[in-house]
Amino acid sequence: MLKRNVQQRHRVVQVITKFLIPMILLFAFYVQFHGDFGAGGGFQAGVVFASVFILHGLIFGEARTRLVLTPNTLRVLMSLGLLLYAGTGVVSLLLGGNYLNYSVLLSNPVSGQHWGIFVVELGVGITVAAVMVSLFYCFSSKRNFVGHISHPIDENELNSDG
Amino acid sequence: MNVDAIVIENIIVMVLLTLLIVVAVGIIMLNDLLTAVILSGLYSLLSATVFVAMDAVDVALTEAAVGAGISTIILLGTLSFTKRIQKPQEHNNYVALVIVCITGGALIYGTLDLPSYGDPNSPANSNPQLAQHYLTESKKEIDIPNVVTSVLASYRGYDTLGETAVVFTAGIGVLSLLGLRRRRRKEDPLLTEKQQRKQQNEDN
Amino acid sequence: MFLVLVIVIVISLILVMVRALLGPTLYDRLLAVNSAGTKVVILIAAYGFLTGRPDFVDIALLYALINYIATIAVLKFFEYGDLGSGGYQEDDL
Amino acid sequence: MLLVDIVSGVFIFVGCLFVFGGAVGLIRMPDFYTRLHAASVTDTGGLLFITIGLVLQAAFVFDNPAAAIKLTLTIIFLFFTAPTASHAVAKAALMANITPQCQNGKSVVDESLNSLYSDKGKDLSAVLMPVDPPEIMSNFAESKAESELNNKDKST
Repeated sequence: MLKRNVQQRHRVVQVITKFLIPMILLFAFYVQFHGDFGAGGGFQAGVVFASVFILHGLIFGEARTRLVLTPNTLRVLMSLGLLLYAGTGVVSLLLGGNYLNYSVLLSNPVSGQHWGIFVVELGVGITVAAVMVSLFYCFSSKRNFVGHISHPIDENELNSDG
Repeated sequence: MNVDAIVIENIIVMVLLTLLIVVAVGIIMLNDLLTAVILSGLYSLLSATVFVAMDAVDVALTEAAVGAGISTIILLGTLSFTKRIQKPQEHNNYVALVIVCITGGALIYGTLDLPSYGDPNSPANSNPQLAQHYLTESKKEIDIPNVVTSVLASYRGYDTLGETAVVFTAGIGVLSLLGLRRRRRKEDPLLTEKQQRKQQNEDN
Repeated sequence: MFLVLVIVIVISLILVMVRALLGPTLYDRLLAVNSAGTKVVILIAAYGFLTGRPDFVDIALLYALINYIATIAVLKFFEYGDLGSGGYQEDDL
Repeated sequence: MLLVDIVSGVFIFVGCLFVFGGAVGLIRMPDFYTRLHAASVTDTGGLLFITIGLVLQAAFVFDNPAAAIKLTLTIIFLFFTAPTASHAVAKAALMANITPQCQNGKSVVDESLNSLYSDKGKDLSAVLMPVDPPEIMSNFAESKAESELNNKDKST
């Protein structure tokens, strides 16, 4: 392995990433809220939203991402999304309909369906995003006490493979 | 759309599917796991293109986001727990090869009974109670242009609730195995004292 | 016109894939996959025009953004052996 | 309408040339850096021309301004991400001591520096390896020896 030296600086990547992060966030919101009209929905939006934080963690270090989105927040969000989904069903039960029947949410059944789908997709998005980011937190910090230290990567070993 | 265009689209889909098989064989043949991860990214790129060609846009969007982005990153995270080069094979598994070939052949034989792609006479499409109801009444009942969303979130709300619970459970499972607590790293010198204290509080 | 475009891109995709499977170093493979990502973006965009419904350019737009993340992740893993280290942060900002 | 078809057709044709040339270059070029050069042609030139052609078609033939705007955004994003990714790959390859080669197998850097500095008596290694040349070289040699050992292990 080479010693880390002056060349090991990634200013170009950092600057471009700073520009890209808000764009990808905006696109995630577009996928989330435009899913009724085009391709997309909660699951895809959650994944894109999570990939923003993963990109930040890759470029600026995972420790800094943990300051933005703390693990405790993730635990809360993960459950909150599922509760939002299930709670919509409970609300529709209380209003006199079947479980997850959004038509009773508002006086007009069609707009009740609109709002029901909106809330449900939001719940899916929140859960998926929180789970994905916490998966990244888990996998990005390798544990040395698992049994072996991850060996340094050797390029010549790579060149010799078949 | 005339017949020629349909034939050409079929040819393009066939070529893309062939490329998928070639990439899959390549992933099996290489013994460098990092290369396998990179090639699996290529695999999901191609399969998303196949989904677009077959008009399954929502699936293609999912494949683009999950297959190319997240799953590559999680596979890399898994690689950081293990070694990068596959263990050399010491014995030949011809029996396993024969069994796998027989199973694959049986599966392919089973697919011959399925209705062909886009067949209007298949049971799912010709059943007037369900599929036609979704397609025709969705406009009146839910009034959302994307029928996929209305089926997923409203008509089949229980299924999606179950899927969300599965994602949640998977997250909980990984958290209980690996934990969210931060590995002790060299402290980041650029953070302020307050931030460092916050991190240490989280660790404890 | 769109048909020629799609066919040319599919042929280039095959060529790039050969490089990704043969590539002597990991960087060649990574470069080939990155280039294949760009071609897939164009292919998805062009396919909508071929079928006469250019409504699904969203996927192409998403690919343009996601492909970058995957490349950066592989490079970071390859250089540091760890996805979460603050190695890229050695530089003062 | 005909004019738009002709203009966008020309754009798409030029873009196809770029894409195909880049793909052939990726196969035919001898070493990594030249392949990088070929791939960048696809990422910038081919993408730009093809997408401009598609934008013209979307805006004027298909009457779909939303698709035209999204395609324009695709151009902008890919013009930021693709060269950055190429830059990162090239930098990582340089860090991994992959030196540019020319066709007779010698390093291009060696040859050009030889022709520049051989008569002036400057120290070649200092120019080639700005930081700690002996250390880097020894590390490289060590890793090479290790890999040879590994190969022997594999073969036996």
